[in-house]
Amino acid sequence: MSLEKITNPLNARHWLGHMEADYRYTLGVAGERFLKEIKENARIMGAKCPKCGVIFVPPRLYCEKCFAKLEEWVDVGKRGEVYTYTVATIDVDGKKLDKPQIYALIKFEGVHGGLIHRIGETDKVYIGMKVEAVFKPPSERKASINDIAYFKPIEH
Amino acid sequence: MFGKKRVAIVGAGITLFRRNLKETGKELAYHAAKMALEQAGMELRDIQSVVMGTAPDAFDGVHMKGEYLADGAGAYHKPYTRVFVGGGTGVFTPLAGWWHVASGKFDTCLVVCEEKMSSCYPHPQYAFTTIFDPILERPIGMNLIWIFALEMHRYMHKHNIKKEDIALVSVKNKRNALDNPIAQLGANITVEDVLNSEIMAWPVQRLDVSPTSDGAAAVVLVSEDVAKEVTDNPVWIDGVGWCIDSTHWTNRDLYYPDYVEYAARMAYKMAGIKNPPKEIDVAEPYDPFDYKELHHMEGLLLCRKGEAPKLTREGVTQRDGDLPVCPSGGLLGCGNPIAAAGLMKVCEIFWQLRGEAGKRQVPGDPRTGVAQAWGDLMQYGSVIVLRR
Amino acid sequence: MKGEEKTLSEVAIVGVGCVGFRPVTPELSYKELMFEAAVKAYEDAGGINPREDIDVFVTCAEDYLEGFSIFDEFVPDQLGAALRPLFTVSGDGMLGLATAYMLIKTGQFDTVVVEAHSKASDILTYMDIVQFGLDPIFNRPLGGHPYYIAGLEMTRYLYETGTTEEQCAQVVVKNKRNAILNPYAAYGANITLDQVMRSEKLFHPLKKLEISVPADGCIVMVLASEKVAEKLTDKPVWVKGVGWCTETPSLETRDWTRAVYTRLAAEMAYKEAKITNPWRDIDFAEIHDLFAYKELQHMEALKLCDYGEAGKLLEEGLTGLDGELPVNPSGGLLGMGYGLEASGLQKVLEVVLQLRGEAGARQIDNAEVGLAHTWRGIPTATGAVAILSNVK
Amino acid sequence: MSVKVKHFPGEEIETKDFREGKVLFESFRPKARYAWSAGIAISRFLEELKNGRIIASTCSKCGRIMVPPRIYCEKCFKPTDGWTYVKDTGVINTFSVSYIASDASRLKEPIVVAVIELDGASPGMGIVHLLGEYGDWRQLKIGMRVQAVWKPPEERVGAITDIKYFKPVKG
Repeated sequence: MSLEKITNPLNARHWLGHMEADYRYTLGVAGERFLKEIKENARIMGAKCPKCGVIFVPPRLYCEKCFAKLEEWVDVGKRGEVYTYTVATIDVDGKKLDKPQIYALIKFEGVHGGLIHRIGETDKVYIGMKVEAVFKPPSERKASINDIAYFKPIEH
Repeated sequence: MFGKKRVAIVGAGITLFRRNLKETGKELAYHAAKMALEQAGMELRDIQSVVMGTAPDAFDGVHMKGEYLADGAGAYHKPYTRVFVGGGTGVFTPLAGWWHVASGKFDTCLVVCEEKMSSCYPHPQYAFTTIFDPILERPIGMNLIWIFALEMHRYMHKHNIKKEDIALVSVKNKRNALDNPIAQLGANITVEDVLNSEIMAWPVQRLDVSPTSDGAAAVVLVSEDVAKEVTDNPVWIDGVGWCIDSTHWTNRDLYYPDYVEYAARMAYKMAGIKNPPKEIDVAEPYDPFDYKELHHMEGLLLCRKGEAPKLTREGVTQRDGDLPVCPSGGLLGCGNPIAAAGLMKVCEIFWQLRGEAGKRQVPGDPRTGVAQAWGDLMQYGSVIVLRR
Repeated sequence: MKGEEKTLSEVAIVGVGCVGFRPVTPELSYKELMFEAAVKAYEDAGGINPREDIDVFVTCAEDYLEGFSIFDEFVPDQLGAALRPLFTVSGDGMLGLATAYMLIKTGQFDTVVVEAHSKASDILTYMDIVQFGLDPIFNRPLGGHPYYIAGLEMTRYLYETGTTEEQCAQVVVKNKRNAILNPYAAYGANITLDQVMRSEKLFHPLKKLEISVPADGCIVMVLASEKVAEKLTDKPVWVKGVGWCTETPSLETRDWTRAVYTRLAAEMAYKEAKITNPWRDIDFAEIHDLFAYKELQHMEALKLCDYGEAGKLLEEGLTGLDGELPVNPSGGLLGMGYGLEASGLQKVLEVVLQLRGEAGARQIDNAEVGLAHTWRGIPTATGAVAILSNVK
Repeated sequence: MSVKVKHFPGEEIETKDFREGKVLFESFRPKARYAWSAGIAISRFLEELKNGRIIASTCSKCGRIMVPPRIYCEKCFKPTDGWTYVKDTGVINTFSVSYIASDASRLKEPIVVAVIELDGASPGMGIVHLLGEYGDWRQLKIGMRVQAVWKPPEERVGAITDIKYFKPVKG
């Protein structure tokens, strides 16, 4: 334990700084193919493990369970189901959002995994709700997960 | 015996080292890990534990990047730990793998190192500005090259070493790298090329320095029992050592890396090595800058203080010399994806001791090799001794 | 694993030192905070001199939580580790403890120090940093406060297990009250269920008062082999088993109900500690409660009860301070404050103090076996478990 | 690298591929801001810089006078038990002449950075700072004497940059 302490709070200095830089992430071998399909064809693809048989969404280069290389890609459709959801009322800075934001994990039939995304065009959400991807117009797509604007409920 | 289990390396894998690779960090880790498993004749399900080594999060641009990389490293549903000692990480990570197995807690451990430096844009150099003290050092604009230049200058001053002698390291390693299929910068260059290259921070010039890179490497570690089952040709981890010096690098004489010597002594003691120059057949000291190879040869007690330039001049450290140093081509020739580059050195010793290094094979049937990495603020030494 | 083989040495915790936990610590730098905790730990371990008596030092830290690249550079001096074998585990303090345990088990080392701290008050943009931990291609571009991930998990957990929002809120009431009795706790309070239930739903169904608030502090521990431990202390706390596990970093493919990382870590630790019936064999547990529902979810993953049962046990008072199996007698992270990478050692600290009979007003009678559990928080699925006992 | 391996994975890309759209990417800039507590030793050090003085801490066990100051002696693992001012003069322990900025871009005029061992501190106790007023950098030598050039008192804020740089002096 030190022999001396700061006893006047005005003498306790602090120093401001940051660790900020610009980053440019390659989408990777699997990510690029996946997001290109969304950008160019508005298609959501999965990758099938030749050993485990499961279809991964998002697709990946390898099976995380057995390390097989995944080479067979399949279209999983743009319709899925809400597996779980939440309604956020604050943003990352802790400020109240003008309008609460619904997030959900959307699962696709026969698929391992799914997509985490926003839910739009509704205030209501529940587990098991059927939803469909709403893509941005082709001209606005950039091969990003945000090329899907959100998922919206499908009317029965 | 539960403790002091002997630990073997039975497989190694590596990706290309390049300025920019298309793969994500996870994908790079996967390629290296998968290759290491294939070389070991093992599958992911045979692996009981995983250790990751990767340098600052500020390169890949992901906070807690060990967690992010876990699936690529094969850690799905497994005990997984990331260790991090700056530039020393690549050689340190198999040391962490060693205690996973030597403790008796696991029979197998997959050791993976990854670096994707190109994510930091426009230049990975920027990530290095935050390795310095934020109050006393960052405000004067410290950058990474400066601290190497300060050390190099002190080393040259203390032993009256000429830049010509130091440049020979760059010439040797870049030439060795011509025989290395993963290498980024293999080349036939001359001492004059080094001396005429652009001044970065005198005495450091462009060709004194290794480049930034993307890449990954991996090794599979197993206990003696498992080693007997999977291979006739295991390479044993017989010595491990590591040491960190004080944070206050401006209070130390940078001319000599005490921390490397301490780490080396720890590893040699465990391996029963009494006379390193005689007993070690091949060495891979850390060479992110040409003078660093010399500095580290001295710290590894492969020669006396200030003597490494002479050995280099005399050709002792050439691939066919008495003590081949960096036959891989080192970081100067292969590239420097930090943690992966350190583990590349361990892979190289593994291949050299198994006689699998092809065109890079050092003559004389080497039996004992040492790899070493350096890190932090002129502060960290990690050392591994391997034996056939 | 070779659990059945003869062990070379048991491993004990022989010294602990803690500074904090406080909401802010403006009068100390992170180095000075670490120094104070280290001095306490070395004194507690029989007055050892770290310059000579310690074989290895392990620190646990993540760069962006410190504001440095390569934080390892800045740790040796204040621990007495300059020019000594030290390294950083980029992870929770309990992974450091597991590492120390393995180091001693190799037979090469007799004394190992583990350090973890939080200087959370140095960070001005903590949530942005948590967000920076998300997958940069598939998750981070969606933006938003990253704790929405906890909201997603809580929804599914309640749905599958039938656990109620009230039961989750009850965790807060219990833990904050326990914390009043803990001098190391920053956020003890007497609070009602109604107050928790009425606090703002930030990430439906997760409420503001159900989220642990970061705090500053540092914990240093000294571990030793059997032969050294018995020389240094007459109150060794033995590490009977450790386990740790990463489920998967992928948010999309992980299990959203069962905290699989905790279940697998617990299975490893239980096997080593020869625990077959956790509820019966364990006297009390310190469980990671960054969010209130996580205490319940983790209890189930630790096999202290069946899935969906934890909420009921809590309601019946069985996990209270005087219950059958007290959970988070320290006050948990909800009461102590979230010590970031130190949170695992916060848990271990309480188990050590309880097993030594030094837990003051919150002392549990006749405690012999305690469980410490940790999780690395959002967005990870990595956890660890340690089983400790005052009986060798 | 092993002769047993014929193919080494990795798809090389060029920097221009990003511009030309041949490789797709996601961009991000994190918000990572800090207010580090300077603590007991460095708060005092900064305050004294504002006064135009350099303060060191001392350890009565090993007798070292340490700068930058700290509240513990890392050699003895004891709390430091005294303070003393050291001089703003010293000798160059090592230096470098840098043509690169921290973002790796090229500078027209070089910056000279040095480790300076301060008079009055224990041998080898240096701080890192810039050099100025040195004329031709080729004339600089390790072992040269230097002195701090301070900002005017009204411009000092209690920062290491309250010293503008060190300049060579006769000695």
